[in-house]
Formats: sequence, structure tokens, C-alpha cells
Amino acid sequence: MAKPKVGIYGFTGCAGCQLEILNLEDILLDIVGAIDIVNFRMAKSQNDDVTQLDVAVIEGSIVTKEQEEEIKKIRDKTKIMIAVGDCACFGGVQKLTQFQNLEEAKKLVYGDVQMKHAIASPLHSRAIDEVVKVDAKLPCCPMVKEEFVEALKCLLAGKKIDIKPHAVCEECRKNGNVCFFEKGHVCMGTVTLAGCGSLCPSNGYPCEGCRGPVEEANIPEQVQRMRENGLSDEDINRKFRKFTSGAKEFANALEIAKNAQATNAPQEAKK
Amino acid sequence: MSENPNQLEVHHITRVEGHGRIIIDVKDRKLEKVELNIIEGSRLFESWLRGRRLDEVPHLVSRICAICSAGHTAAALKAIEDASGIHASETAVKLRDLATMGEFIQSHTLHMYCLALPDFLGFESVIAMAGKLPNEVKLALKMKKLGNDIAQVATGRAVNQISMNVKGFSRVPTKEELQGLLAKLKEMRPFAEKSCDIFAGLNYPNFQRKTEYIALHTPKEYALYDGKIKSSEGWKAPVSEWEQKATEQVVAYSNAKQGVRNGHGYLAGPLARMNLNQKQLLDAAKAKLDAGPIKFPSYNTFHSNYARAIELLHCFDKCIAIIEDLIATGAEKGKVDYKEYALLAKKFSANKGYGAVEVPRGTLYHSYAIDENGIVTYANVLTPTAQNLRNIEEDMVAYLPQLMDKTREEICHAAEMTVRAYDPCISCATHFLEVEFKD
Amino acid sequence: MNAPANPYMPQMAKITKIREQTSDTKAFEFQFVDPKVKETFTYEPGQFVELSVFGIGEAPFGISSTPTRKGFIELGIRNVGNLTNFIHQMKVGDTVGIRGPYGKGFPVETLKGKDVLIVAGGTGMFPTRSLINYIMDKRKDFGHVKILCGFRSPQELLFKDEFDTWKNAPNTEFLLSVDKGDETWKGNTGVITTLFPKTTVSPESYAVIVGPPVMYRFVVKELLARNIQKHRIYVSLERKMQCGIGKCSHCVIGYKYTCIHGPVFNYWDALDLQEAI
Amino acid sequence: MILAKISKGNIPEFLKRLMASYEVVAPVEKEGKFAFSPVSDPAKVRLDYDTTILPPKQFLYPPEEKLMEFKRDGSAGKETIDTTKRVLFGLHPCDIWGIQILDWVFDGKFPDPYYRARKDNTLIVGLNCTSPRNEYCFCQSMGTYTVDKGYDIMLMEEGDNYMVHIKTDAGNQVIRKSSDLFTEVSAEDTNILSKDLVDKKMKAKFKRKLDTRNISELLDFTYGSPVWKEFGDRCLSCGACSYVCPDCYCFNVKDKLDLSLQNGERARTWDCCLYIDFARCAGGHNFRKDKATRLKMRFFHKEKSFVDDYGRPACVGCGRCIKACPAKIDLTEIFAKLRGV
Repeated sequence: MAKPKVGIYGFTGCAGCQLEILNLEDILLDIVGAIDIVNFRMAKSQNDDVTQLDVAVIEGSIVTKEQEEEIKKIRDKTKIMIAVGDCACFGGVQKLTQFQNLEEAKKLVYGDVQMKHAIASPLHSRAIDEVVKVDAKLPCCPMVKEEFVEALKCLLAGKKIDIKPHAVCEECRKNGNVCFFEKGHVCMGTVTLAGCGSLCPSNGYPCEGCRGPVEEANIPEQVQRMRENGLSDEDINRKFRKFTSGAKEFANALEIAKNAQATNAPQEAKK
Repeated sequence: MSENPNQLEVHHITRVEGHGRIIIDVKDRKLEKVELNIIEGSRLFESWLRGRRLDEVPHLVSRICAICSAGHTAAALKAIEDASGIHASETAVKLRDLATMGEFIQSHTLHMYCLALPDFLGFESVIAMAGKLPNEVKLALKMKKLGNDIAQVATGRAVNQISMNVKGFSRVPTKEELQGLLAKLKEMRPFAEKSCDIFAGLNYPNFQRKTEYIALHTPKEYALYDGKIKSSEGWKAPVSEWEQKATEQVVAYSNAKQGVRNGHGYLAGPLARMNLNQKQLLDAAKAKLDAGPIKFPSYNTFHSNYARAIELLHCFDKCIAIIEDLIATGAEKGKVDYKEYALLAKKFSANKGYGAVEVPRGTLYHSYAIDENGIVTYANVLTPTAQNLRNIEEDMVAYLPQLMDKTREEICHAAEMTVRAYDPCISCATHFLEVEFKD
Repeated sequence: MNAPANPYMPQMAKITKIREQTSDTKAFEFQFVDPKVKETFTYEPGQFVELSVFGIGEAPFGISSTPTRKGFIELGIRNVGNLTNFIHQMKVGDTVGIRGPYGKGFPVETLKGKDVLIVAGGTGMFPTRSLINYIMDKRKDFGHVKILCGFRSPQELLFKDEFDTWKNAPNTEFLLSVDKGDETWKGNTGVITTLFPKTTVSPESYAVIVGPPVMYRFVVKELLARNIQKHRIYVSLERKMQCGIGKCSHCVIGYKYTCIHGPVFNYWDALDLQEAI
Repeated sequence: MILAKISKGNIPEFLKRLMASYEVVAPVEKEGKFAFSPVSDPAKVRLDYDTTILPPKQFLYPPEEKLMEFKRDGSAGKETIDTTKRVLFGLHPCDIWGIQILDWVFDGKFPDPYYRARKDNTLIVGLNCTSPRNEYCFCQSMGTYTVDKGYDIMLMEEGDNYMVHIKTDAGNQVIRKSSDLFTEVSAEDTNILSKDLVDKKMKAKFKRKLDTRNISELLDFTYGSPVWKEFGDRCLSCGACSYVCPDCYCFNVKDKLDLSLQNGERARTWDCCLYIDFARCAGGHNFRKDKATRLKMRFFHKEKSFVDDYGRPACVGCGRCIKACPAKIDLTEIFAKLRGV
């Protein structure tokens, strides 16, 4: 069997996901043995932009016109495209400009200088699947390198990439952590997709939702719990709109909670 | 390569972090102009950081750059604590210091062995190099992993720190974890020493250009975590003045926050630190330096690689010292319960604060202003890569004319190598900076 | 395999025959590698096995061969997911792991001497074929046998090469329908319940129903209308049986384990399971 | 010898001696709460704990457990069984009950060799309760406040001493090995003990209650109750209640390969019936799509299925699920509402 041809590309982001690939020191040489890396600018000088790819691994979000064209070109020659990390999966922290006036934001940072590679107005930073079709997403900031290796093995073995639609609480409980809600704080783990190994709660910090919403996240209940813990609407929005504000459930959490309340209210009245 | 016969273009600078492009104009074998274009998309951190609560800032800004995320976190924490009047415990500072040291080890090893050494030994990449020098590559990967392990034990994750927070740590390493690191550091240390020899013996291009060198400095130690701003031109300034010192000429150049002083570029990073602070190196690193063939101050940019090797050894010994100290005095005191930095409803006096640390590529500056609710009203970050951009161009302008009789490929390669000597972190530089030289 | 030391460990088996059924369905014949297992492996019609492909996973499959024919087992497998897709790419001679048999099969002892009505829809044909051929091989032991089969289209018929044998068997009636026919189709068209007016069902019959979840309610209605008592109706339910041995709980319906209390349930018991049908 | 006495001061030494031949798992402090954890320092053991975050089941049935290793060359898999010698030290009666209920599930017609091997190699040292350990306990309602079997040794607090009930030969052997730490029990001791057993039981005051009468029937009658939707809407499907439950045991099985794709292992991990994919099949059909149905399923399984099959609910009244639920769903409240009280 010929080794699958793989391209690893970075768009706008912190390069942390690509770095996490290089941080797989123990098995890096095995990976290089199992796949044929034809493009990895961060690590290699000779990069091939022509060869058809079996797998393209995409880090970073699409911000400029040039990037939009480039990702389309990559898509055209790729069988399976995987978005890794929050920038590629959700637009990243830079997506937070969506809650601002983009022109004012740009002016604030650059002054009056017109930038060639600035965020293309009127669009904000975009997740890869806002531009081209994506076959699998491995969210997290940065991506979980173990999950990346598992995904790679699935692709090599011809298996579907299997990410369980469970909340971070699953892993947090298995790790035997004390729940932040039990301690009187708010944690996003209840509505966030598991897969990180509950890394933040295990390190004493509440989940920040960086893996994005879990399937059918119970946003109204989460908002209710946050309010009971004394959070203002601004605080609640700050919790939801952080690394994955590109996810609609998180961007519009307050609205979703309000709508749910409105649907339940007539029923309550009937009782 | 571009269509224009007189224009050499390196489309994508490889083996750096982020996206850059070099354009070299040549006429009649004479260098007309060199441009370094940054084509990485901007992220406007300083815009949307406004409105965030101060305890969120360290985690958010760690995402500016993965390679120096611990440095960003540390600089932001210092600036925020300066603004809010919160004080971190002595143990917390030691742990932060340890985390950034781990980052130095991982970043320097990555650059030295995976990005730079293939240039000097004529390999396309570290992957290609691994075939010929398997032992060195394996040891280098092991040393890089050790750097990551240190950062991970200290902060929960090697990339984008978790437990390193305002006032202290939400989790501190156990004694067993620290002892584990200590054993690994001692095991790897001979390779760190050997790395000094390897990088002392490389055939560096003979290129001398004196520029201004700027780094943090303190007489107490080789300044990495703390110090005042010091320049090779003889001036010193407290960190709180960084916004005036580092961006003086911005308007004249019409480039936002590019590192320009008095009309010329300046150099930040290992070479600047070595030129300014070599006296403060720990004994073993100093001894290596004394016994080696290359002396500092050096005005050869390529000697940055050797400076990294010496710093690497210094960081090993510094880590060992910090860990031994933490084992003896206990890391527990660095721990702060979450409720102490979940600063809900806490009142502050509106203020502005400044923080700076040395990161692998040079001095990193952060400053923030907060209001009485602890909400950020102003944010400003200056990364070393941004500071170096002007100087990189000036280096190329000075260096490339010597090579005009070479092939285009060789010229391009030399230009790329020059850029790489700075180990630029382009995404790091682009969160606030857009460099526009020419269409 | 009587109570092996470790019920999770599969026995290795080789694919010995593959019969294409439809565009997405194949019948695979397996023989155990260990001669002792091959010889002693036995089961009841209606039971299932857990089939493994190491590295890909494990899933339950109803046995479609009959225990009256020894030395091999046959499983009908539709390509619907990861594992089945993988099995569909396998060839004769390839090895898989099999453990079982598990669950309660059809009540063949109860059915003996009785008239039997078998209603099979779609892939419900897999386990019922086991029962049909079991009855065929012991034809004298059973009364009148009526087989009603329904498929979505003429292209989706399963085990059609055996239809004639069943049709021609003594004291046996075989009726077939497809939901939607085509120009070549000459038989009955319509959902499976449209076959009921074309035959008579004695109230003394015992009925066995296997098919997609939606089918049960409609078929049961027809049977009750023909005065067949609830306890004489048997259904085979399909759930996500993962361990097969009553532990992992993925197959629990209401409060019963499909894998050990079923998959064949008496309709009276199934009614009590609330969410079953 | 079925009774002995040990002074509280001798417990650390006893633990130390146990550590010589066993992995000793005992309650230790964790962020102001308690957790069962392998211990190397007897001073860290906290027998004054209220309840632990996770029940002791993780040492008999770990969150993730390798079942076998395999090669993909057609050869048979190789089972991997853990036979670590272990002591579970200081278990309250409810947790001992919890283990007994797990025994029923993992033994049965198809005994689970992984659980069995761990259990057979585990010595259980109980610690009795004399009053509710915290506001969440309702073990009196579940009849699990005391326990008469399922342990090797039971420690019963009596002033500065523990009276020790030695239940099994295995328990007897470890005590005989450290006989210098134990003293004979006097007639007076047994007198106090027998009185106290009854007396303290009577004195216990439990605020939290669950009426278990006809609980199986109750669930049949309330299958269509709006109570399920009310609580289902609140459920976050996070799985906390299952993972902290001494008697939840659902699992999922997964194959993993190494990078060569030639070798791998099959492992099982804890799973939870509240997850959206729990009853979702390969073809995509989901037998329990909405949260209310899944929540109801959990209680049907624990409080009906178990009553019908084993004669009692799979609940020991430890209260962990109530304490752990981020949405504050309380099963005693659900059952009270189902009964209309």
C-alpha cells in the first residue's frame, strides 16, 4: 500500500496546532514513516503544491482574500480535509471581532493605515467550513495531539473518525475532580464537547468551552445555573464567547435561553 | 520564483512559524531593494481584548503565539498585576520562571535542530536530516520534549498555559513531578553541553553588521524573566516606558509598531542578550563560552544560533536550580484557589500596567489599562519578531550584495537563512502588526 | 462454546463463502478455525453472535443459517456503518472473530406441532431464515407454515434463490410483496400487511414477526384482528447489543436486556417494556 | 476469632503493614473533599471522611480498562487481566452494598473475568457509620445503612478504639499477621458493642428520604408523567450522576490500533445512558432521542429492572448523584413528585 500523501497547512492562528504535531516527539519519526508529508511549511523547505493529497490537515482560520483562494485550491486536490484547532473549526479567538464594528476595530489597531492583508470586510475571521467543505473537525485550543494521532490512525485504517458527543464532565468525573459547580463556581464543561481529558478542570481551572458545544447542549439550563451563581449577562456572554464564539449556540446563548423560557412559559401557566 | 527576471521572490519562507514572503529586486547584479512581506492574516487582539475581564486576559493572549505562549502569559500577568495591584507570591513567580525556562528549552531546541541546523548541514528538513543523523535528531527531539514536559508540569499544558493565572497557580506540580523533571534534566544535560560544541563548530557566513541591541538586563542574573530595558547604545529604561522607547519612529515610517529607533532597526533576541548580559550567565554556560571559538559581543547575526546553544545550557542549570529550590521549599505556596482570581464583583482602581519578559526571540512587552470593575479598556502588545522585522531587512540589504555572483537559488536560500536566524514568529507578530512595504 | 472462561474473547473464524444479496447486503459464511469449536458450536434460530474485526470493532448479527446444518454459520450483513463497511470489503479466507451465540431465540419447542405464521420485513429476513430452514429441515415436526415476506423493492429481495424451495415445501404457503414494484415485477405490490387479505390465518396459529421498528404495530394489529392471542405472538427486537452478555446496557429496552432477555420476546412481555414497540 | 479491638493510634501502623503486601486504597483529602486513592503515607488517610467524590467501584471496574491485546494477522486475541493485590480501606456500608450489587451484574450467567479477578484479589475493610455522613445521604431509606456481608473486616468506632469484626478468613489472616496491634475483646466490649449497634442505628436522623415501597410498580404507573419532561429539560446529559454512582456500570467498547496498524488493543470505558448516542445505532436510528426519555430510562433501569431481577433497586442511598448534579436534579425529589407528594 502506498503511503497516503498528507499536507499540513497553517492559516491565521497561533501555529499551536502545527506545533503540537512537532510536539509529538516520541512518535514523530513513526508518523513520518507512516505517511508521506508533501507539504509542511513550518517544518520543511521543499513543499509540493501540485500533488493530489489524500489528507489535508488545516490549522488556522480564513481571514484574507488570498487565503480564501488558497484553501479552495487545496480543497480541489484533497480527498479528506481535516480542520484542527479552534481557528479552523470555529474561526478562533479572532472571530470575536464579530461582536464589534470591524472597521472601528481595525482602526483601533492599525490607525489609518490601509492594510493589504487585513481581515476582509465585511467578513470576520472564518472557520474553514465556512469557505470549503470539511470532512472532520478536531476542535480544541490547541488541538489535542493524542486525538490527532487517533484520527490519523483511523484514516490510515479506513475507519471513521469517532468523536463521542459527550460533555467534558464525562472525562472530568472519570478523573475524579471536584465539580466547579459543587464549589460554587461556573464551569463550561457541562455544555462543551469532551476529548481534552478535562484538562482545564484537572488543572484547577474551570472549562472555558474551547472544544465548542456538545451535541444538543442544554444552553438554557447552563444559563440558568450561571445566573444562580451571580453572573451578569455580560459575564455570561464572556464565558460563552471566548475561544469558540463561532459556534452559534455559544454566540447566541442568552437568546437561546430567552427563547426556551418563552416556549416553556405558556406550559407553566397551563399547569 | 517570480516571473520578473530581475525579481527574486521567496513565496513562502519555510521553517518559520507563520507566513512571510521575501522580495528581492536585483538590477544588473546589483541589489536594488529587499522587502519582507508579512502575509499572515491579522487577528486584532488589541481590539477585542477591550471589554474582557482581567483574569481572562492571560489565557486569551497565550493564543497570540503557541511557541512563546508561556512568555505571553507571563508578560500579560505581570502587566495585569501591575495595573490591578494584585501580587503574586514568591513561589508563583518561581513557577512562572520555570514555565518560561521550559519554553526556552523547547523553542531553542526546535529552532536549533529542526529549523536551523538543516541549513548549515545542507538538508531539506529535519526529517531528511533524521536519516543521516538519527542519534542527534532523536536526542534533540528528546530535549525538545523535556522543554515541553517542564512547561506542562508547571502549567498544565505545554502550549497555551492553563494553571498559570493571576496571583498564582490553580494547580501546582507535585514533588514527584518535580523530581521526575530533575532526573530528566540531569540525564539530558550532557546533550545540552554537546549542543554548545555542535553550534560552536558550524560554518557561519562571514557577515558583520553592527546594529543596536536591546534586551532586559539585571545585574542579579542573566535577565530572562525580569529586568530593565537596556540598549547597546548605553541607555536604560524601566519597563513602564516601553511604549515610548520601542515605538518612537512608528509615525515617520507609517508602519504600525515596527521596531524602529532613530530611523534604523534594532535587534532583540539571543544575540542581543548575549552581547549585553553574558557576564550574568551561570557558571557552566560562561565556562563553555570562554572555552569556545566565538566571542561576544558579536555583530554576526548568524551567531544567534550559537547564542541559543549557550542559553540552552544556561536554562538547563537555571531549571535545575529552580526545581531544587521548589522541592526544598514546596511548590504548594504558589497555589491560589480559583475563587481568588475569579474576580467577580471585585473593585479596582482604574490603572495602567506594564510587563515584559524575555522570550526565545527577544523582549516581549505587554501593557493593559483596566477600569474599576477589572475590565480591560486598553491593550498593547509588542512582540520580538515585530521588533526585529526592520533589522532583518537591513541585514539582508547589507548581506545579499556580497552574494550577487551566486545563483538565484543560492541568493534566495541565503535570504531565507538570514530571516531564519532571527527565528521569527510571524503569527506572533501579526496580531497587531501589518507590514506593508510595496505592492 | 459452553461458558468460556472469558466471554469477551472471540474465537477466530474464516470467511468460507460470500453471497451477494443486494447492492448493500451480503451473506457471509464462516467456519471456526479451531476444529473443536467448529464441531461443537451450536445455537438456536433467532440467536445472535458478536462479530469482531480486530482494530475496527465488534457488532451483533443475527444468525441466518440453521443449526440443523452443521460446520458453519451464516450471517447476513448490510453495509450501514464502519464495521459492516469493513466486512463488506473482506474476501473468502479472511479472518474475523466471533463469540456467542447469545440471547433467546425463537421458541422452537413451543412451535412444534403448531401452525406457524412467519412475517419478515427487510433485514428481518436474516434471523427468520434461520427459523424457516430449521422448520424445513424438520418439516414433520411442525403444522402448516405460512411465510409472509416484504421488501422495499424487487432489488432488495434477500435469499430469493431459496424462495422456490419454501414455496414448494409440503404444507407451506409463501407470500411475497414489495413496497414499490418496477416494470419487471409481477407479484404483489404494497406494504407487508397487504398480504393478509390474500390468505387466511387460523386463530390457533403462532406468529413470529421480525422487521423494522415501524412494521410491528401494523402487523400485530392484523394478527389481533384475526384473534391470535398476544402470548402466541413472538417478536425479535433489534437494539445496540454491544457486550451480548447483559452487562454494557446499550441494548436495554424499558427494563430488559435485549441481549439476554431477547432478542426474541413474547409479545405479551414486550408490551410491558413500554418503549419496545 | 471474629472480634478484636485496635486503638485508633495503631491504625497507621496497621496500614503500613498492609502496604507491604497490598496496594492500599483509602480515603484521602482532595480540594476540601475526599477521594479513594492509592496511598503510600498512612498519615494522609482520613477515616473521618463524609463521602468520596467517586465510589470505590473504580478499583474493581476502572473508567478505562484494557480487555485484550490483538494482532491483525488472524491470530486470536490475548486477554489482559489485572490481579493486583489490593485493600479497599475504610468503606462505608453503602459502598460495600454498592459492590455487592455490582457483583450481581458482573457475575450472573456470563461472569466477567476482569471484574472477578480484581474482586478476588481485593480485601475490603469497612468502616461503620453512626449517623448521616452529610446532608445528601439517604441510606436509611435504602436499607444500606448497615451491612452484614461483602467485607472482610469491619471497623466499628468505639471511643478511642475500633472494634473489629472479622468476617472472612482472608480478613483473619491479615489481622493475625499484625496481631500485636490488636487486643482481645472483653465481655464488656461486646456488651457495649451490641447495645451501641442498635442504639446508634436508632439514633440516626436522616432528613433525606426515598420511599421505596412498590417502586417498580410506581414507575409503571408514571411512565407518561410530565415529571419526566420537567426534569429532562433540566438534565445537561453530562453523565455526572452515573459516574459517581456506586452501581452504574454501563460501558462502551473500543478498538485502538498502534501506528503500524498491525497491533492494537480492545478496551472498555464507562458509558452513560444519558448520552445522546447511547442507544443510537450504526444506521443512525436513535431509540432514545430526547433527554426526558433517557433520564427516565436511567431510573427504570436502576429502580425497576433491578427490583424485578434482584429484588432491590440499584441504589444505595449514598447521595453522590444529588451532590454531583450541576443541574441540581435530585432523585428523591423526582420520586416524591411521581408519588404526588
